[in-house]
Amino acid sequence: MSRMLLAEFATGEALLGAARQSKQRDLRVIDAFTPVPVDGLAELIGATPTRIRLVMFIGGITVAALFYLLEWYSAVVNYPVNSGGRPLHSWLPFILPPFATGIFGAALVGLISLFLTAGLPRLHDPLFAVEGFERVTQDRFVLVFERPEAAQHDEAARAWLTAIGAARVCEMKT
Amino acid sequence: MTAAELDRSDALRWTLPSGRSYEAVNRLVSAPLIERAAWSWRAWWIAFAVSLTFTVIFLIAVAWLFVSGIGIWGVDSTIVWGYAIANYVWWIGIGNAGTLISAMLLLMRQHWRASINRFAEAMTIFAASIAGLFPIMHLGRPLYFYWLTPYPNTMTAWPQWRSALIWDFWAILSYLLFSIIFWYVGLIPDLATLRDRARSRGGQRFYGALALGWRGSARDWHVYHVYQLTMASLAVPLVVSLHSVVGLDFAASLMPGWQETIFPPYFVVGAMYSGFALVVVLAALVRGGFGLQALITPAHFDVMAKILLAASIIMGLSYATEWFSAWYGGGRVDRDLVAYLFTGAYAPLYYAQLFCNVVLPQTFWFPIVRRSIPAVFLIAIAINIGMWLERILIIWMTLSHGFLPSMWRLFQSTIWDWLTMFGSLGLFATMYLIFVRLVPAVSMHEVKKDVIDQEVSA
Amino acid sequence: MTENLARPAGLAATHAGLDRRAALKLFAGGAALALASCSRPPEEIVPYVEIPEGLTPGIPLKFATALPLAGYARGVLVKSVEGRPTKIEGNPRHPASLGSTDVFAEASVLSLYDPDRSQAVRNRAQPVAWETFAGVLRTQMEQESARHGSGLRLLTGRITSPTLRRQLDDLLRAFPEARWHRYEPVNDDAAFGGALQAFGRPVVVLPRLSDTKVMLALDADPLGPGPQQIRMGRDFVGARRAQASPQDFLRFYVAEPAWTLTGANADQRLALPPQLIRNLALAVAKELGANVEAGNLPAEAQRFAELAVGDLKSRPGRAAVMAGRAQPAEVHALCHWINAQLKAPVDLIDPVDVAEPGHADSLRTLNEDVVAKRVQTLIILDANPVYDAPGDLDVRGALRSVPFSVHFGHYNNETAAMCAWHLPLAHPLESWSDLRSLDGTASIVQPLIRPLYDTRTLHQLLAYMGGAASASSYDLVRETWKARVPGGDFETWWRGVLTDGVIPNTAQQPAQVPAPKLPTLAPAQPPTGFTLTLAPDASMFDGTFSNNAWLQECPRPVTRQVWGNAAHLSANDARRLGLVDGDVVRLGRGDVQIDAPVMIRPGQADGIIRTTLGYGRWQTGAIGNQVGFDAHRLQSIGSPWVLEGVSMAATGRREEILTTQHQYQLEGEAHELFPILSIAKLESEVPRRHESVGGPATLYPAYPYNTYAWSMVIDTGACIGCNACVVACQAENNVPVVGPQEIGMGRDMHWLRIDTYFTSESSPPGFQPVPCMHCEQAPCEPVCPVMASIHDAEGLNLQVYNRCVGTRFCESNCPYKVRRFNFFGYASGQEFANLGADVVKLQFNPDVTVRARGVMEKCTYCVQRISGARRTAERENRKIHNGEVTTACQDACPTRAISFGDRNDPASGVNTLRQERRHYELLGELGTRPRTTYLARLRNLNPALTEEKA
Amino acid sequence: MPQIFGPAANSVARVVLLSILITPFLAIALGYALMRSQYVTGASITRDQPVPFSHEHHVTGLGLDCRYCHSSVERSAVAGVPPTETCMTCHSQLYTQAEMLEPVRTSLAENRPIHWQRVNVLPNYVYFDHSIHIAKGVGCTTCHGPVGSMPLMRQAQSLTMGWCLNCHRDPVPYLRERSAVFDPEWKPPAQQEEDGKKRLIAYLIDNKHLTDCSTCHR
Repeated sequence: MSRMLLAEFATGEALLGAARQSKQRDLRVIDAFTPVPVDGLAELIGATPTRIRLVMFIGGITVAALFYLLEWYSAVVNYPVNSGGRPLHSWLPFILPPFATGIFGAALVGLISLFLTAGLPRLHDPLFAVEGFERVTQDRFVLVFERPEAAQHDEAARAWLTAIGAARVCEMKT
Repeated sequence: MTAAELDRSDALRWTLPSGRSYEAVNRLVSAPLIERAAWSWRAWWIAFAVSLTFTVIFLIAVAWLFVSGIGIWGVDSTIVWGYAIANYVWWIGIGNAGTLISAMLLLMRQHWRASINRFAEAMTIFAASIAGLFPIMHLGRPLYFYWLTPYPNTMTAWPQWRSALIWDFWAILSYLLFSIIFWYVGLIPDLATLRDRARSRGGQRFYGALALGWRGSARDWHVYHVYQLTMASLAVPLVVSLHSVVGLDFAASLMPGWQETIFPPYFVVGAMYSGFALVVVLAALVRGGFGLQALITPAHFDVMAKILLAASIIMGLSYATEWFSAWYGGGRVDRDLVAYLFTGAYAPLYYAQLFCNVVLPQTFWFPIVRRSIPAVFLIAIAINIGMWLERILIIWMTLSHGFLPSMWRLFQSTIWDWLTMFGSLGLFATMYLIFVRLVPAVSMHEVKKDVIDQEVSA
Repeated sequence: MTENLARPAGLAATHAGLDRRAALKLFAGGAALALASCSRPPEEIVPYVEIPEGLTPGIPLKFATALPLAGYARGVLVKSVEGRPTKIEGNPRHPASLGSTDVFAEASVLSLYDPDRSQAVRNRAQPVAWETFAGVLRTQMEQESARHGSGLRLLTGRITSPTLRRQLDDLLRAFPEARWHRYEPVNDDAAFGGALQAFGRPVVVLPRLSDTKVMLALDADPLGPGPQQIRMGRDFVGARRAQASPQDFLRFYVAEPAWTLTGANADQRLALPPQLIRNLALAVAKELGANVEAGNLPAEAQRFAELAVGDLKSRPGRAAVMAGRAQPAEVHALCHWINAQLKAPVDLIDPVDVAEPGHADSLRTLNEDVVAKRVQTLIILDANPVYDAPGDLDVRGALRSVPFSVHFGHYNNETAAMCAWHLPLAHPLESWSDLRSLDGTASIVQPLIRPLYDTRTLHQLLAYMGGAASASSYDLVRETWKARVPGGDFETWWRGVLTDGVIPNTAQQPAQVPAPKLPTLAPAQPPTGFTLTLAPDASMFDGTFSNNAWLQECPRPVTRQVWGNAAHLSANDARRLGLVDGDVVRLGRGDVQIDAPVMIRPGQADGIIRTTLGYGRWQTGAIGNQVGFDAHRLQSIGSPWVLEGVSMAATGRREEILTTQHQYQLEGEAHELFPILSIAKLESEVPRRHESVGGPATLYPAYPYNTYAWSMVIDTGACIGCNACVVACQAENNVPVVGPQEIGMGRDMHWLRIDTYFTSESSPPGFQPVPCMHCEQAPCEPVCPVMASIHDAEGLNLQVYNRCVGTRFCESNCPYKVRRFNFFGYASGQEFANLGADVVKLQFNPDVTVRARGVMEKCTYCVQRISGARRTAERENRKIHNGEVTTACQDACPTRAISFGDRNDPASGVNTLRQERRHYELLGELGTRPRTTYLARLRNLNPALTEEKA
Repeated sequence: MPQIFGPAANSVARVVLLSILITPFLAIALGYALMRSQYVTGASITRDQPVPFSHEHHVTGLGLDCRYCHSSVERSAVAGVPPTETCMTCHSQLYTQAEMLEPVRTSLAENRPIHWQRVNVLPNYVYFDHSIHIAKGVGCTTCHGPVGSMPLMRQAQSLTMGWCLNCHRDPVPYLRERSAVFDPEWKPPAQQEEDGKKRLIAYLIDNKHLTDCSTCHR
């Protein structure tokens, strides 16, 4: 069973600094929770680069293609009719609906993958039970380390964190 | 100065000192929603009562329409389109601006966007959904609006994909759903904030459920940020295509005054124009109503007024182009129509339109006007009226004065035309009031990120 | 004897009764369409018990009969669907129809189903049984026979029915001192008077227009509404063939105070007050060597006279003049003299109508008798003097003083209200009778449907009055003709005349007349003050048709006014008095005062107020009551058509004048919409056109139309603007009536409209009938989101009602604006006035869907007829023959201005017409490739005059 | 600070989001299923009639030709439901006292028509013509089903527009030689494909026009 150290900072910079320096002292950062996105933090804590753009692109193209296919099938194959002497396969006007729907498709696929990667919905989460965790959505920046096994290392870590300006350091079991 | 420093100095313009801290932003925005004691909703209830009355009027008008038929409106054998289409174009135009603003400005890294994008996007969603109602009400047999969709049926009948109305249908549907997603995703972190600030159990559960358990993990923020940017870059072409399609409703015909290549772009600008005007109005109201002077500053109005000014010039240019191409093209009907614009039965309205849309906004050349919130507020309202006149006149002028003189007729508005139009305004107001009552009208996390961060680090 | 009247109007049990199934289908129509789903409401099949012989369910029958207009017959063929007459068409064999119809004939089928028709005998407005009346009448007649009928008076309209005449003669023989009076509001008194002066005997003038090269009409309206219209129209156009050389092309001179259809179709038209028209006639006569004093004329009129006379003289035997009913007898006599000098191509025949005394005198003497209390029994047969007698005759008061008065008519109308008794009269389509046309040709009138109500015919009443033994109209009519048939087998003859619709050798032979005497006629002084000129209305005629919704909503020729009449003023007078369209003025003559809305008519003579009869009915029905104002009251028994010294004063009130067209004047380049060519320059100046003008080039691959390619060509040169096509279309296609309020909102439903354009202030207008163009590249189709508006394989532009959701995109994108939208359920639950009554629905054409609220509709080229012809042809495994499909408008057109056919068939008429020089496409430059195209209007101006213009 | 939601809430939330995604599609599928159902189309529904007339008995049993009663089927749009007199041609001799024929006798006696329940109902905006189908070699049973084996008449087919179009798009499988049109037992022979194609030509069937709206809607 693993234990975690939560260090709470007042600003993004402070947290960013702590995360950087933690590399030297072999403390492993698990995650960070912030009220606003902090540039560069994700890379620092070793988040894998996201492929959400690619997913959205593929999703969008697929939806658009399917829609165009539907248009073509209905107007050329299933029930061809002469509408004002226009060609059965009037590709130009046929483009517009797939365009709009395609973009929506991309958005929807993106939303789904966002939820999946971010693990939403997550109404219940152990972290919510942590004292003061509610402030990460307001004005506090929390850095989460893996707590060292050895007691003295743990002490050192806590001391160091307080030293570099952590407002609060606490631990938590999972 | 480096780019960062520039950013910083720019950022400072968008808040007053009283709002320059995380907690200040949280408090300013969330207090009305979750701190019962600290906030009185009296004014809100009064406004709500009024808007609700108009909504009821709207519902009555629609009910009567469905009972007795399109004939209760002023439409006739020649001018078969009327208020419904004009209202539709007007509302969808307004519906464009919100997403356009927040998306374009996001891509252009405009810090001031943060203070206005939330309620602008809300405006978009409500306006677009109201716009969506009008084409259906406008149908002779509204019951069968679903025949515009390719649903499986025993008649093996399909929609007719060449019709601009079909393009509309899909453009609006896609755009509406897209905007809802865009808006909601933008809300999630703020909902989490409210969840965590809420004292009442009900508040916690309500916002907790909507926040879907957002924790603000750095990993999530990363994906979230990328997604928002991608959405923004998708939103821009979508918005442009949407109102181009609306423009095509007219441009894809062969009627004089409609069949003009300039229509799509000119409709897009017109949309942004009227939309921005309404954003200004709402900004003033939200600012006053929720005491957000610290976050929505005269600087915001100044910059928005500049955009309105630019748009008004483009509108003027578009009008001029119409007249020129008609004269230059030299077609009988086109020339007759332009003459009719200025001398025909609707000429007074046309002059009013030109004044509101082109002449009046020129006062924005003067900083004094731009920085006076009342002035900007009033001119914005005038612009919205002018834009509505433009919509209705596009329909009336062309249809009243078509190819064959024998069928020239005049539109005769009925009481139901007016009730439906003002009713729709009431419906909008109602939805908007409910929105500001339940969710933060200003995006807290974006203000914190784009504005406060800059200053704190300054 | 009582049984005779007690038995319903005669109908030998043939094709009678109406099929409930068809009716059901129709009633359900609107509703079912409204919920255009697949769900099936339970429906009943109600077959016959015994199937009537000759009838196959689902196959319509056609019967020949005749319909009266002002007493004269127009032969018609009536389409009957399972016992319901649904459509009236012309009878090609009948000289007054020639296979065509007029608005009145077309609309009479609606009158048959008019819910306001009188349905019961009334005594002082109380419904009573026929038997009761029969009893009372019997005692009354016994009293009369005691005094040889000295107290008995009959009042009728114009009677041409041989059977009625026979019955009347018998009656007058039985009651020697009884008198028969006639009053037809639109009568020929002046013409007969003129004939008397000229020849010493009454004759009817029948101009042979087809042989005429130059015609001068003096306030005459041969092309206007009336029993002569179809025949005159056909001959008029026949004499103006584009193929003919300009010399053989009829040139028509018209002098008239206000626009008539004749003036509108003239080559050379002069607006002149009626008094000066007399002087014009004198001037013409003088030029032709008459020893008369020509009164003074305005310079313009003088010039007109010279030109006309020049032309007349130059074509001996081919030139003629004619005078109108508004001109005094002397002018008619003078015209006879002139025609004699010109050896004019006119036939003079003995009148079918009784000539002496004139209708006016006949009514006047009746009035005197009544006032002198010489009348105990007054029987009014199908006449309405209370409404349509001249205002200076107090008929109302007179009627009150008659002890026993009976009104027998179709409606419980103004006269009925003044009589002690009212009897419901059977509609001509319900009864047996016979009629004669203007030229004397007789036809049998046969019933198409068993009487809808408990009505009787005139024959039955007269028979009963004459004390005849029980007889049905059927027997009475056969009696008449049994006596006249020259031996042979009567039954065969009878069946023959029934199927032909005409009785051979009944036309009047030309009368042998002496050389006409030159009448003594003093020139008139130019009138002072306003002169009111009246005319029968193009839709209401003399008021007979005022409860007919189709006619009320049928745009009047030239003015395009509907649902009302107006006081027409010249532009100058209006300017002088500061009046604009819709201002209400008070017209006064003696103690009669009438308020009328003003309508300004450019090209009307100054000092003239023109209005039409037939409006202001106060007791006819839900449709006709209180529409317009009653001009009869201004009439004088002495001079019914021209009234001098009429006062006019603005009231300050306004009243909207309802028209379906607001812009008549074509300005600038708009002239290209309605080209008018000069016959003289046709060959030299107009290049030969080639098939399909086509418009701009297109990128789209052409659709192949290799089976049939239906198309229509409309000759605007032949269109005289009579509206027959408009009403025919309405009858054929179940086109609903919207009513005045809706018209006021700018809504109408006519699938076919006759656009009327003036190209200059005074020169005659032109008529451009506009149905759907059936464009090959139809703008309405790509914009329809649900494929309700699409093309079929034969090039028809279809409107699929049950698919339409009502976006109205099609109409907004239609450059011709020919589509019509059901803003309300005009035919499906929200009908105007009483048009929703079930009995009205019986008229519906079962082959055409009744459109629901909220759907678009438009001209279909009568697709139901095309389909019918196709199915007939394909059952016989053949193609559709050339000319096998005709549209309703085409059938109705008196001048054959509309041609329809298969463009792929080299032999078809449309093909040859599309090669003509005059051929053009309306708005062809838009590239819509219309299937409906036009031939330009032709004008044959006097060369002298054109040179002056140049 | 305590948890707002219990652990179960996560699954609940997921289900909710998922259903928002799929409900629209379910609704459409359901609607389509309903439109095709007998409940809407009325296919194979038997209505009870004033007289329990058995086609099985008259057609298969007695071998009466369709046209004996439906006399106008070759000439008119409507096949024609026989007038009472037609029934009585036989039934004035046969089953003269039969209880079930009482309505027929009264109809004739009182000259009041029999009110049958329509079995094959088409909407009023559909213009179906029997005669032309007969002329083009489309047999009665193709649309009316095995009438010869129906004790009581029922609607054999769905009569939806889609169903009509099946044949109007490709009539070949249904075209019979004209002599077999009224054959209640007709089954498509093995070489129907070739025969049908031949007849398409022979009967001058313009299948380009067959799918035009104007063919059935006017």
